Amino acid sequence: MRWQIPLLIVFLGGLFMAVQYFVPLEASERVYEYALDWIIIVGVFAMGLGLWSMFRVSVAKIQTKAPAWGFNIITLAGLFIMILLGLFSGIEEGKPFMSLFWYIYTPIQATMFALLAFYVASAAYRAFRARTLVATILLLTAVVIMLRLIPLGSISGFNQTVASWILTVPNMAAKRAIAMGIGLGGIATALKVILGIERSYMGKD
Amino acid sequence: METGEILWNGLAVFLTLCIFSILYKDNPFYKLAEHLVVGVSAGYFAIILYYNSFIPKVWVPIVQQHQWYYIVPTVLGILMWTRFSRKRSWISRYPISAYMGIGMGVAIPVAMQALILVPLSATMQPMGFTSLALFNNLLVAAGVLCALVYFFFSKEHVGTFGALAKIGIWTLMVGFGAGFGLTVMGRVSLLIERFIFMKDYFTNILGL
Amino acid sequence: MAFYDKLMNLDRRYVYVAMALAVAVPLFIPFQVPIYTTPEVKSVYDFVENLKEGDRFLLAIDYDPNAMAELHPMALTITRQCFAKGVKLFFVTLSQNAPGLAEQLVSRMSKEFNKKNGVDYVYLGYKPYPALVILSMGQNFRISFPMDYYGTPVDSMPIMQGVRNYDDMKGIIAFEAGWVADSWIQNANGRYRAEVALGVTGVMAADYYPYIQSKQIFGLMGGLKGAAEYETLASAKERIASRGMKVQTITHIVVILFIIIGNIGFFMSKRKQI
Amino acid sequence: MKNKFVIRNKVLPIFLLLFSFFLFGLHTSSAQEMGIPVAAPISSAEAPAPPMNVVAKDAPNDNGHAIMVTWKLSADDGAGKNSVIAYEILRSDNPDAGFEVRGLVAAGTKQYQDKGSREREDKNYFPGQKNFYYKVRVKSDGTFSESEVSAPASAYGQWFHTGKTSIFIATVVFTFFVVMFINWARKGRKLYVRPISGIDAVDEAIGRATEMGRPILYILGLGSAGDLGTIASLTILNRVAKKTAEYQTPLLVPVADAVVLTVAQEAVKAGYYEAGRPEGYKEDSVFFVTSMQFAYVSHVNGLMLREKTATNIYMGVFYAESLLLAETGNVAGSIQISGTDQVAQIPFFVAATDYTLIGEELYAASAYLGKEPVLLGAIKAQDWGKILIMISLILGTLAASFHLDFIVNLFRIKL
Repeated sequence: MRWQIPLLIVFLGGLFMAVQYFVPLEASERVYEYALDWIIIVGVFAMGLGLWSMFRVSVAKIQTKAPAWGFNIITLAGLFIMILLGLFSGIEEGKPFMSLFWYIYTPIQATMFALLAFYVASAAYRAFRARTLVATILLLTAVVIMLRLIPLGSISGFNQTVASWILTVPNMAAKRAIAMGIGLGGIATALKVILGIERSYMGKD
Repeated sequence: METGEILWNGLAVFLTLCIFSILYKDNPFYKLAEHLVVGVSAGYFAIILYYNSFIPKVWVPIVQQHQWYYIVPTVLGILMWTRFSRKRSWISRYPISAYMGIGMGVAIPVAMQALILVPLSATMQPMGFTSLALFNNLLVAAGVLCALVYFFFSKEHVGTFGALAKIGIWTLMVGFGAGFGLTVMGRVSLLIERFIFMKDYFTNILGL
Repeated sequence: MAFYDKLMNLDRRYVYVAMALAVAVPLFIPFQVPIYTTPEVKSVYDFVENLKEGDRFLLAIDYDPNAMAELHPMALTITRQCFAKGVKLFFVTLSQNAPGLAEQLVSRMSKEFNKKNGVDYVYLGYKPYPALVILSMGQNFRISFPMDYYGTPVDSMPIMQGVRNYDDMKGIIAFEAGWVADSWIQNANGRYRAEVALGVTGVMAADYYPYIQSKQIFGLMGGLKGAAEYETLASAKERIASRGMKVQTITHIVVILFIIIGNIGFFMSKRKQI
Repeated sequence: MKNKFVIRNKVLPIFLLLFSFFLFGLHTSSAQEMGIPVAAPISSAEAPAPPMNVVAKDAPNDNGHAIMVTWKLSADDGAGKNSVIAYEILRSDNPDAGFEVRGLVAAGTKQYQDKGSREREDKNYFPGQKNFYYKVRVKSDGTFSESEVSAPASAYGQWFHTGKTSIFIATVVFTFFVVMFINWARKGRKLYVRPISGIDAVDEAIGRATEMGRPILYILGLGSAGDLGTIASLTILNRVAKKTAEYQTPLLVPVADAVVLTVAQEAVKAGYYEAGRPEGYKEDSVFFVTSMQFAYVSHVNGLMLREKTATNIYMGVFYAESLLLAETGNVAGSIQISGTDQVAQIPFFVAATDYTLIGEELYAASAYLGKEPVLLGAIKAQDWGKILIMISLILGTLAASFHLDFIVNLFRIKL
């Protein structure tokens, strides 16, 4: 009950979906769409657990007066205001729900993203040291690629050629090899799950 | 801009500055923006999930179209909530195993196609020494081979094998360097966009 | 601590400040940085520069708003260059999100140079099925565009008199953010031997270089850089792309400088240890 | 020049007439959108040669809702008068009753797939013994000519997608390897696994955190529980949890997906059970933050700086946030171990973290740390997979060099 049936479900579900991929019949299409809906629906209900976890953690921080606990009130406020607005005043453009999204979420996410401009620089400064041959290769390629944007008269012409060679030859080779490795590892992992060998996601009891 | 817009955009600018302040060090302004956006985004996501997934996938099919077979996944979904109780939480394995099974099954052939066969067949190009193009094809193929050797786990990297693995890791590093170098431009553009956003706002309200 | 240690362990905030300045200063204080111009952009410029007053030229504004940053500056500069030389311009757009921004471009430029619609230029507007439109224009512009964007029958326009198809154009420059670029090459150039040049986004640029060697396009402008190059060649007065490019150049220099500083420190420290 | 001008003025009225027609939608939809007048030449151009031998067949490898129409290009397409603009595909289930336009394709195109509808009521619902006849109309500047009517065709669904044969064979073979080597490992064969820098680092890092008495931060990334990278990461998390349970080091696992939340809780709980310290497991050590990328990152970054986490482990599916996390971790002075299956993000982890599991190493690590010898069998299988890939790569490249394309085509996928 606690183990066999879930493992059976994983096995059958996995086998079925893997085979379905090779069957173009309409029936198989429809089943595929239906199965994806299962994923979506389980996800929807799981979100309840997510919000609950979030709520509990914040409340706990507030009750225990953990450092900076006051900010958790803001989190909860934001959460509930969005949910209430969303449920009762609609989510069309121009509604407060969307205004909060556009003027609170969007600028913050854009700025977080923009922070990367600084972090790329600091990471390059700290990490790109010619300690070993491998590190030197990493450093030099990065520099060559970055030089594309710096006018150096005739050198630029040459640099362009080198840069585009790097991108189309070694870079291409690296990307493909990594992809293949990931493919093998991923498929092996998926098989382990389907065969019930890999079950840490199911916990213990 | 009319007042409403000024206030809203003012908020946006303020939050932008709050986030940038983390570059100096952690501070109340960053904490404020952070905790605010966590709540708002979670609420936003939940509501979007409700309207774009719950309504069309659960409510409409069952309550309106009476497609009863949608009760199965819905019951599974509800079973997720057995996790609220310590004793019954094992029941949530049923929906989770269904989720996993489907997910893994879908993933296998897709990975085999997109991650292995597509790059593999793309690398099968005519090679040779007569022209640069042919020679580059040769180099790409060789690079892929060596990089794959690097990924060998069950064989010690010594001798010729080790040498190939070394060339492999060099190839990988060239790839990483290139990836890093290419990204700087895009990230800087995002920063430019933020700066212009703030500049425009201040020029606007100061009527410059 | 020793000087080389300082070089190796600068507080990251110095890096941040340097980056912030590298973006802010060039953005708000006007000054030029030299821009290395590539032959493929130069050849576009030369082609346009050699057009004479009264020559007819076709501009395809086929990008949608999210490619504007890269392609709009090119379109602006080239339109200005042509209008200044009294070249007769034919505008067309093959992306359903483009007509609006193309209209802005056309009306703004025509006001700036007070050119007359239907006499000095015509904006033919948008039709779906890009490949088909490009092919049909090879036969006769009127097949896809019996009327212009504003609904005026094209045959009532002086500029259209004696204009049938690509043969009556000196050349075409297509600004592309997607596959339509290929259709211009294969159909306009491949079938009807029209002179075609492309302005494409940065990511696309690499894929289209081969067409220059094979002479299927007479020039290529790639992304912000290509736009900036063109602005420099045309010594344009409004240099949107160059501004962005300027920031990019300087920030990249800053990043590389920090890498160098770090390594100088590193090597000095190694020398000490020996 | 002047001569042309005269023609224009004759043409103008006809033209407006036609245009108003197409405005009022008296013409077939595709022709309307194109603005190609369907009837009456607008210039004295003569009609292009018709397309030859039009063939209609059931479209292969499909769900039985499409028919494939092929034809030989008109003699004036790209050659002859070079006057062809487009081909219009017409269909009828009864040729005498006339045809309806189904599609329009550019000159130079030799085929068209007539896609039907999946709705039974729809007149374009193909299944059943319905016979369909096709003809192709070639269009030029205002003139057109039509092909012969094709032989009847009807649509069927297929049981196997022949274009995916290579995928099928590869999957079966690799599955066989995995099963075989796992049994092989079950038999208790010793198996060498080369040192992977990231793996040993995990144990050290946990020890370090314990000495410093500071928490360990484990990030599963933004992937869903259905992503392979996330699954691999769960196994590693399970092992890390076991260790932290033994050392009684606090563990923080903020997650970005609700389903991942539940499986991560299970994996951590399992770790504490295996360490014999079930009481040490706190459900809230695995907690949900938000599902939206940068909001999630902003919180995790704050967490690192405040909790001064001794060790940050990033394993799983990461996007642009990879560098945001890794750099902030540096500021917080944490030891950082990373691994992702997102090729584009590996460079940033390599640059900004202390140890990085590159691509497949992530999966190897999960098998290795999983410690059950059976899991190691998979590593052996992966290596054999690589050997196969290498052999086929060499074969294929040689074949391509000697223009034996049929060999290369064995690996190609035709969707």
